[in-house]
Amino acid sequence: MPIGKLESITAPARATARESPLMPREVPDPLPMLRQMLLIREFDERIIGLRAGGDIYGAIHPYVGQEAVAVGVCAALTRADRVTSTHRGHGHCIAKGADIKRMMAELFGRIDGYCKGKGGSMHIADFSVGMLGANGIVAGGLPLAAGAALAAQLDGKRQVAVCFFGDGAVAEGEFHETLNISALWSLPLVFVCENNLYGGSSPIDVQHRTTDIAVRAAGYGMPAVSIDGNDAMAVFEAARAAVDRAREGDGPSLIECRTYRWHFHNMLRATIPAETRPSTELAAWRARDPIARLASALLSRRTLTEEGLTAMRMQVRGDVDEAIAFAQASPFPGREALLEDVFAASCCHPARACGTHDE
Amino acid sequence: MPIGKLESITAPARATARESPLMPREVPDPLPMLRQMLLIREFDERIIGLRAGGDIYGAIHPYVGQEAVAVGVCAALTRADRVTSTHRGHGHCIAKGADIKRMMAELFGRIDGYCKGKGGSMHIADFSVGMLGANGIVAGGLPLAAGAALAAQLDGKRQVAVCFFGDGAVAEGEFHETLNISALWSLPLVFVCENNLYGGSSPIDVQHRTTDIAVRAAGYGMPAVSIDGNDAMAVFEAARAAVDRAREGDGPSLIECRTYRWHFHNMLRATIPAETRPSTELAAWRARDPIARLASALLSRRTLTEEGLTAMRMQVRGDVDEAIAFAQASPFPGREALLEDVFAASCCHPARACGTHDE
Amino acid sequence: MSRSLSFAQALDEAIAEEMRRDPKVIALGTEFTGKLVQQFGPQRARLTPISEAAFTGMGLGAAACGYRPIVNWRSVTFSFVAMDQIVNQASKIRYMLGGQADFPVTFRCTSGGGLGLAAQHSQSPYSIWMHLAGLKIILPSNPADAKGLLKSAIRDDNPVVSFECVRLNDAIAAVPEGDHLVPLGVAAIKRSGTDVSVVALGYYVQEALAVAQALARRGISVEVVDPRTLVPLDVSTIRDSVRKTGRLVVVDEAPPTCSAAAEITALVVEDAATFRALRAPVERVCGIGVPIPYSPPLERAALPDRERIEAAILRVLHEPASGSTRS
Amino acid sequence: MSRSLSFAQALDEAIAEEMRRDPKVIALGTEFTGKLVQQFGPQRARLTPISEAAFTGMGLGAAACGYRPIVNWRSVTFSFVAMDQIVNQASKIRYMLGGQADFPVTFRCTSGGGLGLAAQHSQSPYSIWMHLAGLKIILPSNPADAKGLLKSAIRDDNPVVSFECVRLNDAIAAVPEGDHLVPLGVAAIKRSGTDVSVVALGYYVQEALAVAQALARRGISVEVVDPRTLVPLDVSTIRDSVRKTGRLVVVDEAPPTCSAAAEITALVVEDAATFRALRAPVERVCGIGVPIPYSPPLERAALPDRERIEAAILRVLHEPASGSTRS
Ligand SMILES: Cc1ncc(C[n+]2csc(CCOP(=O)(O)OP(=O)(O)O)c2C)c(N)n1
Ligand SMILES: Cc1ncc(C[n+]2csc(CCOP(=O)(O)OP(=O)(O)O)c2C)c(N)n1
Ligand SMILES: [Mg+2]
Ligand SMILES: [Mg+2]
Repeated sequence: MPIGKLESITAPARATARESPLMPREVPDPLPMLRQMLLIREFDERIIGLRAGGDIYGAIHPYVGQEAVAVGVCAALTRADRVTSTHRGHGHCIAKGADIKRMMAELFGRIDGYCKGKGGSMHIADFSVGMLGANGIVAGGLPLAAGAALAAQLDGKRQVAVCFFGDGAVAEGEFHETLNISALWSLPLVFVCENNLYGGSSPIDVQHRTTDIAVRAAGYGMPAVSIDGNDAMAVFEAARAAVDRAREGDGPSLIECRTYRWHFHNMLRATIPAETRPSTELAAWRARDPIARLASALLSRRTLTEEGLTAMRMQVRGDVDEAIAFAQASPFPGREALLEDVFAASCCHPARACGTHDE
Repeated sequence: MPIGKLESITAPARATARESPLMPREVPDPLPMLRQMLLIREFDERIIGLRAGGDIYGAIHPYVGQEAVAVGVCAALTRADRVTSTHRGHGHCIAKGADIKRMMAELFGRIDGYCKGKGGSMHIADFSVGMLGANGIVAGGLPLAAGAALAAQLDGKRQVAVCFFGDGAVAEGEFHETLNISALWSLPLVFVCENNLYGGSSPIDVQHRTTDIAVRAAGYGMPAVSIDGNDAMAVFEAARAAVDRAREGDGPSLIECRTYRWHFHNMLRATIPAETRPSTELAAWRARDPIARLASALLSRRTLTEEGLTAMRMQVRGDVDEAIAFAQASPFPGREALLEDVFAASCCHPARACGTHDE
Repeated sequence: MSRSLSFAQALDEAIAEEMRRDPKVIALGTEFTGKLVQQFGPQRARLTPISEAAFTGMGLGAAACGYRPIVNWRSVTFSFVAMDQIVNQASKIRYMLGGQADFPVTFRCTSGGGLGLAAQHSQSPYSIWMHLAGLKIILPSNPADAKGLLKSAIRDDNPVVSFECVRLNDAIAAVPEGDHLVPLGVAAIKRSGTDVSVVALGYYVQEALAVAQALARRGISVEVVDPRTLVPLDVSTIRDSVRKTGRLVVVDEAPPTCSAAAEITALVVEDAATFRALRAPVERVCGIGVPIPYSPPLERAALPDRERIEAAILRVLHEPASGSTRS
Repeated sequence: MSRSLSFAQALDEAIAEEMRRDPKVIALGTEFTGKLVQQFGPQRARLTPISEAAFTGMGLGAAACGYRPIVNWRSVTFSFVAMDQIVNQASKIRYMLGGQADFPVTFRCTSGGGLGLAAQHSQSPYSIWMHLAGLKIILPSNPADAKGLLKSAIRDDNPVVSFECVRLNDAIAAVPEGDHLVPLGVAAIKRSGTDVSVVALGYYVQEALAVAQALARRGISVEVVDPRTLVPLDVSTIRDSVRKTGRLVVVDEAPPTCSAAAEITALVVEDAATFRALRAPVERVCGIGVPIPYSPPLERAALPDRERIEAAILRVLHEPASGSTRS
C-alpha cells in the first residue's frame, strides 16, 4: 500500500510528550474552533464589500468555505509552531492567532497593520504567533516552511511547521523539491493541501492527471491521507496525527483536505467577478457548509445552544466591526516609511548609498 | 499496484504501425549496437587524455560504463524522433547518430564542431539527427523534450521524444513539472533516468529517501519500470515498449536504468580527479561491464566471433583517431564568429545596435 | 483607417490574427484573455498547469521543432519560477548551439505597479532580461504599438519577451486596421522638441507627454522618445535627440540601479559626440529602490509621477545657471 | 601578522571561523569545499539534494527562525533554478512584512568566465541582483577581502549574496591573521592616481592594477577603485575619484547592457559636481554582449583583457584632443 495512512502510524502520545508545554491539545475544545470559523467567515465576507467600496486595495482572495481546514489544523498546533500560508491567507492568520484588528489595518494600508501597510492581503504575517506570512507565489511558501522545520529540528524543542497550499501548487516544482528534501531529512513538517478543486479559475484536471493529491506523497516515502476538509474535527484528527508524528521526530506527512471556495478566485477591482463554476457544484458544496456542520454537531450534542450560536455570530460581527473601526482610525504611513525596513538596522540603505533618489 | 509495468501495457504493435517508416526496429540488430557502445567507450576514454593534454577545455563528464542505456534506448528510435541530453551527453549524441568527427571538433573548440566551437562538451547538438542538445543544467533538458513531444503530438506524425537525465535530476522541480504536464497531456515522451547511484560526488541517498526512482512515476499516473541499465537488450526492450506506447498516443512513461559510471564525475582541469567511491563498489560494477555482457552474449550465440570483436575494437579506435585528426585539422573560429549566431538573421544584433563594443 | 481599442484588446487581436495567419502559432498559459480556446481549440490554445518552468521550456522546445509558441507567464513575477529556462536555456541556446536552429518563441508578461498589488506583483524587471544576450524585448506604451510589436514578436525567429504594463491594460486609443506591424528595434519620437530629451518607458510615455504638453505652455520644448523595443535598443534615435537638445531625463518605474534607465544614461555618455553635446547631468526619474509597498500613499511615493518628471526636466534645464540641481 | 592563502582557502576559513564563533551559523549546499562536514557534523553542514529552489527558501525560512544559514549555490548558474525564492521572497520579504523579522542568510556562488566552461557556466549576472532592492552583494577581488567580506556577510542581519570569481579561486595573497573583517559598503582605492579613475570589479581589479603599473612607466597615473561591495555601493568614493581625475573607465566581465558598469556610469554623470568634472566620455570595458563561447580564442575575445583596458584608458586621456575616441 503506497499511501501511508496517518491513522495507522499514530502511536499514543508519550507521557513526556503530554507534559510538554509545547504539546497541542489532545482533545480540542470545539467551541473556540467554531468561533474562529465564524470569525474567518465574517472577516472574509466583509472584506468583499470593503474591496468593492475602495477601502481595501489590490487583490483579495476570500477563504469562505474552507474555514474548517485552517481552524482544524491550527487547533493541533501550539503558538510556538509555525505556519506558512498562501495568497488565500486570512483564514490561516486568524486560526494561528493573529489579531484581526492589525490584519484589517493592513488591508486598509495603515500604519498599525501587521506590515505597516507595506504588505497588504498577500503578505500578512505575525511572527509573534508563528504565522510566517501569506505568499503571492503559488508554492512559494513551502520551502520557507521547510526552513522553519529545519530550524525546529536543529533547536530540538519539538516545534513543528505547517505549510498550507492549494491543489494548484502541487503542479509547481517547489512542491516536489520540498516534499523530497523534508522526507529525506525527516523534517518536522506537515503539508496541508487545500484541494478546492480549482487552481485559479481552472478546474483541477487542468493541473493534474491524478487529481488525487495524497497519492503524490508515496513517491517520497511520505505518509499521506485524504480527508473531508469541510469537517473541522476530521481535519483536527488528521492534523494531530501528522503533528504528533512530526513532533516525535518521525518526519513529514501530507494531508489533502477536500474542500471548496464559495466565492470568486480573486477580486482585483471594485466589481465582484462573475461566477464561472457550475451552479449545481456550487450548491452542493454550499450544502456541505463546514460551519453549519460543526455547529449542528455541537447543537445536537448540546455543547452549544441556538442562543449561544447566535451570540457567537453577534460577537464575531462585533469583532469585525471593531477591527474595521480600528483600521479606519489608523493613519496611513507617512512618506518617511517608504525607505524604512528594506534592511535591518545593521546597515546603510543602498538607495541612500547610491544617491539616486530625490529624497 | 501503483507502478505500471511497461510490459503489461505493451500491446503488440498494430499492422499500420509496423508499416510506418517512422517505426523503430521490432528486433534490433545487436552488432551495430555493440559497435556503438564500443565507439562511445573509446571516444570517452580518449577524451580523458585529451582533456589532460589540454586539447579539450572546460569540463568533461565521461559516459564510460553507461553505454548500454544510450544505445539501448536509441535503438528503439528513428532519426525523426528527438532526444535531449545532459552534462554527460557524448553517449547520447553518438547513439542518436551524431558524427564523432564534428563532436570531436566541437570539443577541440574548432569551427567544424557542431556548434562552431561555441558550445563545447555540455552543449553538443545535432538537430539533423534529432539530438536537441546536451545541457549543463541538471533537469534542464526535460521541459525542452516535453516541448518536442508537444510539437510531435501536434504534428501527428507519430514521432516521439526522449529525455535522458540522472538520478540527481529527480530532485529538481523541473523533473516533477515535466512528468506532471506530460502525463496530463499524454505527450509522446519517454523519461529515461540513468540511475548511476551518484549525483555529482554525492551518493543517491543524499538526494532521495526513496532511492527507487521508478516509484516516483506513480504519483503522476504514469507507468514506469526499473531495469538493469547495463543490459543493452533489456534497455532496448523497455525503451521499445515505452516508445510504442508514446507513438500510439498513449502517453509518457519512465524507465529507470540502474547503471554506474566508471570514472570521476567530471574533469575541470588537466589532472584526473581522485576516486572517492568505495573500491569494492567500483569493482563490482566494472565486473558488470555492459559491453562485455553484450559481446559475450553475441559470442556465445555465435552472432559474433572473437576476430569480429577485435576488428570492431580496431575499427572504433581508428574512427576516433580519424575524428581527432579531423578536429586537429579544423581551424579555430575567427574573431568575426564572436558576434554571429546570437540572433537569427531576421534581426539586427543588439550589441551592434547599442554600440557598446569595440568591434 | 483605424478604430479605438484598449491595450488589452489590441494584444488579444494581435494573438488571434497571428494564430489565424500561421497554424504553427500556438499558445500556452495558465489563463488566456480573449476567446482563444473557443477560437482555436484546446490543442492550439493550451491551458497549462501552474508549472511555469515546464511550460516555458516546452515553448522553447516546441519552437525548436517548428512551432511558434506564445507563452504567457501572466505577471512577470511568475516568470522567476521559470528563470532557468529563460536565462540558462532560451537566452543562450541559439548561440551555444552555433546557430544550428532558430527558436521563434514569444514570452508574454505583465509588469509594473500602481494597482495596490504590493511588492511581489508590482515588478518591472526588464533590465534583468536586457542584461542577458539573446532575448529581444518589447515594451509598448499604447494599443497600436502593443498590437504591432506583438505581431512582429510572434513573427520574429528569436525568443522575444513582451512586457505589458498593467496600468495600460484599459488605456484606449486608435489602432490601425489591417495587418498592423511595428518593427522591432525602432524607437518612436512621440513628441518632438528642442530643449530637453525625455526617454520614457511603457506607462510613463503618456505621463511624459502630459508633462511635455504642460511645459509647452510655459515655453519649454520637450522631446519625448519612446524606445518601444528594449532589445535591440534604437540607440541612435536616443543619441540624436540628446545631441539636439543637450539634456536628458529618463523616466521609468523600475528602480534605478542597473536599470534600463542606467543603460540609456551610459549609452549617451560613452558616445563622444553625444557626451560633448550634453549640457547638464542626466536625470533618472525611476521607481524608488524599495520593493513596491501596498499602501496607496506609499506606492504613489515609490513610483514616478508627473511632478517628479517635471521637476527633473526643470533641473536639467537650469543646470548649471540656477544651481538648483542635486549634488 | 598575515600569511598567504588562496582565495578559496580564505573563503573556507571565513566559513569555518564563523561556524565556530556562532552555533547558529549553518551551511546548506550540494557540495562543500574545505572540511565542513568533518568539522561541524552533518547536522550543521547539510549536504542537500540538487533542489536549489527548496534549499534557498529553506535558508531564508531558517533565517527567519533564528539561524544564520550559508547557502551555497555553487555556480551562479544554478541559482536561476531558485530565482523565485531570491527575487520574490528573499529580496522583498523584510520590507513586505514591515520589518517584523530579520533574515540573516548568506548566499554564495561562483561567477565569471575564462575557464572554457561555455555560456551556461560562465555568467557574471550580479547586476540582476543589484536591480532588486533588498539584497546586499559582495564581490571580492583578493583573498583578504574575500575572507573579510564573507565574514561580514555572515554576521549581517540581511540576505547577502557573495559572488566569487572562478578565476580568482587559486589566486594567492596575504590574509591578515585573526578576526579579519571588511565592512560592507566601503570601496577600496587599490592604487591612487591622478589622471584617470578605473573602477574595476572582481577578477579585473588585478588586471586593472597591472595595466596601471605598466602605464605608470609611461607617466600616466591611474587610480584603481575596487567597490568590493555592489550593494550598498560606495558611490562617494567613486565620485570623489572621478571628481579628482575627470576621467572614468569601468572594467567588468559582465556584458555591458544594464550592468554594474552601466550603473556606475550613470551614478557618476547624474551627480552635478562629478558631471561638471568629467572631461571625457566614460568608457565601459565589459564582456562582449554575447553568451560566453567555449572555444578559447572566442572566449578570450569575449572577455576584457589588459589590452582593451589600456586602450580605453588611453582613449579617455586623449579625448577630445587626439580624436582617437570612438563615435
Ligand atoms: C508561480 C505562480 N504562478 C501563477 C500565479 C497566479 N495564481 C495566483 S493564485 C493561482 C491559483 C492557485 O491555485 P491553488 O493553489 O489551487 O489555490 P486556490 O486559489 O485554489 O486557493 C494562480 C495561478 C502565482 N501566484 N504564482
Ligand atoms: C541546476 C543545477 N544544479 C547543480 C548542477 C551541478 N551539477 C552538475 S552535474 C551534477 C550531478 C548530477 O547528478 P545526476 O543527475 O545523477 O547525473 P550524473 O552526473 O550522475 O550523470 C550536479 C550537481 C547543475 N549542473 N545544475
Ligand atoms: Mg485550488
Ligand atoms: Mg547520477
